[in-house]
Amino acid sequence: MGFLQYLINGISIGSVYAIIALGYTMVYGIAKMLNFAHGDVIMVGAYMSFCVTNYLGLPAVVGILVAMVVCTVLGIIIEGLAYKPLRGASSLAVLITAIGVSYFLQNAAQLIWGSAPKNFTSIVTFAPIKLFGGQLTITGEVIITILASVVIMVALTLFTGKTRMGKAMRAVSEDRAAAQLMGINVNQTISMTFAIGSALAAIAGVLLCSTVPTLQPTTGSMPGIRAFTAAVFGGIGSIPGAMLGGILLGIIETMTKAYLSTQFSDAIVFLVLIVVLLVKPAGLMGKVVQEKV
Amino acid sequence: MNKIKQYFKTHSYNIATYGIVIIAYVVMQYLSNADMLSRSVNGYLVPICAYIVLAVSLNLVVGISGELSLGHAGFMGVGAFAGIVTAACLQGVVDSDFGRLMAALLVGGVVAGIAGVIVGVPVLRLRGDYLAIVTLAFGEILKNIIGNLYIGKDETGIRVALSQAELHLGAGGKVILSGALGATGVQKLSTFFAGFLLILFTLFVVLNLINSKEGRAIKAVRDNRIAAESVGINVTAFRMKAFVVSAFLAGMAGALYGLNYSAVSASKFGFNTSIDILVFVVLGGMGNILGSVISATVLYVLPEAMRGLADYRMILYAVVLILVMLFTWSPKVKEIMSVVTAKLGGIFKKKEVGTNE
Amino acid sequence: MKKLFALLMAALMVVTMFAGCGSAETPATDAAGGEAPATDAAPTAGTIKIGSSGPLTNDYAVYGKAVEYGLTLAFEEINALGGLQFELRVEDDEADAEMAVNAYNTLMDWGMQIMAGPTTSGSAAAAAAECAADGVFMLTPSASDAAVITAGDNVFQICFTDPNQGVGSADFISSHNLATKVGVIYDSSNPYSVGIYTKFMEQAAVVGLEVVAEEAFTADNKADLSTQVTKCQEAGCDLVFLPIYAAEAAQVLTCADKIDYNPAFFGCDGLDGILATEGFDPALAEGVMLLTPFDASSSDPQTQEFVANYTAKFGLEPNQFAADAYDVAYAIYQACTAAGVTADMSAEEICETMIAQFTSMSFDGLTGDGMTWAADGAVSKLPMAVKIENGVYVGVE
Amino acid sequence: MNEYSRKMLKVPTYNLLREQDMGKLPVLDVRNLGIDFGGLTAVDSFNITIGPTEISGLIGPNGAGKTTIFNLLTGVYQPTRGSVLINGIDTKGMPTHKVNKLGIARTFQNIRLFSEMTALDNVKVGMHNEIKCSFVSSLLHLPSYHKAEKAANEKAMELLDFMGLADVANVKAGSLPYGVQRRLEIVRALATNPSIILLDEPAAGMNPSETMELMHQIRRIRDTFHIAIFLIEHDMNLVMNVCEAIAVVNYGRIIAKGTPEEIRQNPAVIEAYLGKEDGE
Repeated sequence: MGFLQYLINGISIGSVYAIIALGYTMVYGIAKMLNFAHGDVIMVGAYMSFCVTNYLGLPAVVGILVAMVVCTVLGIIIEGLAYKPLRGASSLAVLITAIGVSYFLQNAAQLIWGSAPKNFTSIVTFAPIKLFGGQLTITGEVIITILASVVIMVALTLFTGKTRMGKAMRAVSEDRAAAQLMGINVNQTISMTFAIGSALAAIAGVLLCSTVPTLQPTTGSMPGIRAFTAAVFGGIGSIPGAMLGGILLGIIETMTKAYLSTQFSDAIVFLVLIVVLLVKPAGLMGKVVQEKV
Repeated sequence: MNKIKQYFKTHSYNIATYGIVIIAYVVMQYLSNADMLSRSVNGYLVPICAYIVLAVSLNLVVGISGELSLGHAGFMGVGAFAGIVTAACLQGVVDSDFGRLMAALLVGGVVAGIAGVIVGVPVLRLRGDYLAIVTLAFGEILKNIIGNLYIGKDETGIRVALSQAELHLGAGGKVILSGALGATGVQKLSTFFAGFLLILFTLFVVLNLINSKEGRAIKAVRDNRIAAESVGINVTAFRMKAFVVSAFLAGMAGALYGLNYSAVSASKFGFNTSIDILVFVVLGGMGNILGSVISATVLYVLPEAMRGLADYRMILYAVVLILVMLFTWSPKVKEIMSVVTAKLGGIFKKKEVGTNE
Repeated sequence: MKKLFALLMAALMVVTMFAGCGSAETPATDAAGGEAPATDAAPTAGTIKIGSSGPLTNDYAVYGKAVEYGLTLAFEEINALGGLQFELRVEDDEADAEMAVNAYNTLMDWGMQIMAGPTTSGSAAAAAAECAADGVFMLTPSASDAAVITAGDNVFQICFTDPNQGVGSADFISSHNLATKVGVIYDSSNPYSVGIYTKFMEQAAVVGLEVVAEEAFTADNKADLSTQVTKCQEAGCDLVFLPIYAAEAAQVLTCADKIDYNPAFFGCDGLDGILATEGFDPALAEGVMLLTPFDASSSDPQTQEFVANYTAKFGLEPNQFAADAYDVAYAIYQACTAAGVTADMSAEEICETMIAQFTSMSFDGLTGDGMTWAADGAVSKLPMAVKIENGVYVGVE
Repeated sequence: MNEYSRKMLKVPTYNLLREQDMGKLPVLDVRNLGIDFGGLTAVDSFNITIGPTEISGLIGPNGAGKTTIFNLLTGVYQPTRGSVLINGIDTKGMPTHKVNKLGIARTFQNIRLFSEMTALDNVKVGMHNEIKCSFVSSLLHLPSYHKAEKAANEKAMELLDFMGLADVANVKAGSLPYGVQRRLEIVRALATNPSIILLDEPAAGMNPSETMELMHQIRRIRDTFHIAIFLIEHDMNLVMNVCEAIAVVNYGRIIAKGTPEEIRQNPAVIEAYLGKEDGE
């Protein structure tokens, strides 16, 4: 029974990683930048939802919607002010700017909401499912998070595959210059990507904090890095890869803690990641792009 | 004629780099001796030296070799603790503080260099963002291990364990490194002079490397891997050389850093510090060694100088960072700047862009 | 080249700033980057300068801020009494040794005479060595690691040391027969947590407690603690010892609740503040026991006044860190008054008299009555074990 | 043009003929070479032998697999079948840089210079394995380093001069005109001291007069350095005039081999390839 419970725990945190990784991978795939501020947008989303439900007493759904709207706007503003001027500059320059944005959001959050951790009230209200006479528990958060990440994954896949905007995104992702020649507005497409990525971040924030209730200005940063790791693990740029990478990372982390060592779980998890990348250098579902000679 | 001009040009950059460092040292040392520096400024000197060395060494990997490394602080940490343990062990063996410091720097460098080899063998088979994430992973692994490491010294020698209880120190034994708390009660050996020497050594190694056939090969691999292979360059070997030299220098900087404080903990050497060093490099210009020296100094002092802003300090630092990045990297700003410089160029002598940038 | 030019310009600015610092003969108060003193613009003659540092930004900011607020409140009250006047300045040290030394140096430039910090152990260990070398009296409110006070004779703590708490917890659990099988969940990346855990394990072996699960987490992976909780459940622990901070403890309690695991929980002073966490359901903490020197809901009038003033001023309930800091201020005040310290004394002179005072005096504060200090700087006060019942602390004997 | 060569290098006054290679070990010996990409056969049964001072051409329609063959010869791709012998040594399993050391150098269809480095440095990178100077020596800039660098500089300038590029030695490679970049790639390949160089469409993007000059230069390279040259080119004028032997490939297989005259008259070639470009 222990094993199954650990597996569920792993899937639980893994699906949170997955949902964050989806946002990471999408922005990376299209804008070709590592948006290290993504984790902090998540934090903002969680705070917004917290404020709406705890201070205004509105239902959780409203909280999520407000968080999505605020994060979308925030994403577009960040992209316009901090990333757009660097279009065409070295990707490393954009990376550093993203780190600057991350510092900014964390410190702004501390000024606005204070440094004291808040305890996030889970948006999931239905009772956990008990199996085997209560020996095995599947919480509502796990179910909701998995459902949400699957829905988002499918929606994103359909969006990029079927819609006009989605196709434009893929074109920009493949070859920015060629896309421009085909009459695609590259700037607008990238802004759109950030808008969607940030809206996803809001959902991820709410679900992250429903699973892990501690909410403080640095809440997003470590899960953000974990999720980035997960996205690379699955093959960065690949939408199903992010999903798979997130869940696997969660399971590996939990199993390491359960059966190997809690003290060295960070080291072991990252070691597994390295070994996987050595065997599959482009991640689990990434394609190795052979440079044409 | 052309040859001589070119010769002078490449070397003028190096001369300027050494020159600025030496002048800065002489000025600061003079002010310090004359008691004209505040305590805080005096306190910045050694860490600035360490960060300059870290930035220059990371620039070798990121700027010259063109690989994004997010785990540089890991090597710094390895060097710091190796150096602290060395210095503690030599206490009573080597009398001179300076001698112990130099030994610590050397051991710190060598141990970090070895770590660089261990990390480099698997890491350098990867490219781009995958390499970045694996260096990040190694940095975190090193941090996790050091954070759980206990090292003590008693009359039987050095003891290493994974918990305080397993250390079993004999009578008169002394704990040097104590897990999460790190090393405490470290004898402070680092001096500004030693830091200055380390910078000179680093510049000497890195600038010489860049200008030698090895450096050309490393840059060739960065510019075009396939072409470099086609002219007989062993790509992995040269990425490795750059990586290990960089780790070695980072280890020395770590030892200098570690021996400047009486308490050092493993949590310092994580992702955030790696990112800080990366910021120095990118802001100073990729492959621009002098740029790294200057940006490390400026960016170290900036948040300290902003202490008066109290709660608004870090948020303003973030804003400054973003603005400086936009200003120095934005293609539009570059365009405007090039127009301005072109106009200025009419007034002054026309300048060509240096080859080292 | 352009970039270099821009950087050089910036460097020049910084150098100019330094020159400003350097030329000012007196320790720079307002030269360093246009810095303004923390309190009044024109420091009144005859104030004793108290410095402190703590993490005012990033992960541990909540503790640094609590210390800052506690000190601020206390010194405002003390200054209002009209006797000795104090001036307080708190610097950010990001809970990092390097930054703690920078903060310390900045405070020394400002003219600090007594150090009432730092907040966290790593920072305090670095700053303590500086204090010892310079002969500046240091009294830390909350840096509880045993290594902190070994730096020198002039370094004192007002909080329990971590080993004391570890030993005290094991003794308490054993003497009250609270458990047959004990599990521990601790933060292996945090010196405070590791310090208590290590001593607890030693003492548990001495008093014969059976520890069946020792589960660690780190600051990097604390997002998910469910596995550690499940492991304690699997191991059949009927008591889980939590030498960790409130935020993580809240996570542990939530996880345990979700899987219907109801052991006894026992924590240390880091757990204090859990009830004050915004949005936390106190029902989850029902029955949790902790060793704490401070109880915000206590009926003690002094505590009530402190809580009321603190809440009014800063808009949140004080935790143990704030109370410790508040005590630090009053202990310093008491010692200064008793020894007749004046503002024109040098830090070294003050240090000598303070050492003499602290090793001989007895102090009554929010976090304990009749506190005394040993020559090594450790405080002696009684730990108070409390149990959370209906959202308030209830004393346990 | 000849003054460069007179100053620096001995130019043989006679023209080397293929007959002189008779009885010598071929510099390049390719046997039954083939590669599949995921079930698709890109190259199959490719055989060719090139003597030490031979100039050979490889022609064929677009997509015939010519560049793939070059990639196989230089070790960029590992062949699925067959073997490549350079100066008698089998390259099986060798990485590109080791294959290069056996004596084969190349240029690229889409120019691959080290664009951030000067022309001179590009050539010096090419000379990398020729510069004898230890790692420690170059780190510490010992006297042996200075000596080796000086020698390398002189040799590199000679090579640049040979192709008429001495004037642009200190210009960043990326900012050179297209035709110059092509020639610089040839110089860089020559700098590795090869016994055969592979030129992938050396005349692409050149105007007729530049092409004319290139033809002279190709012959001069062979005559000066006594090396074999194997080139891919679409410009039939160049191929027919410069090459002593030509192989024609289509769909990854050789469809004809012979002297320019034989190729010109081969009906299979005319049908597959030359038919369209009869006007040449």
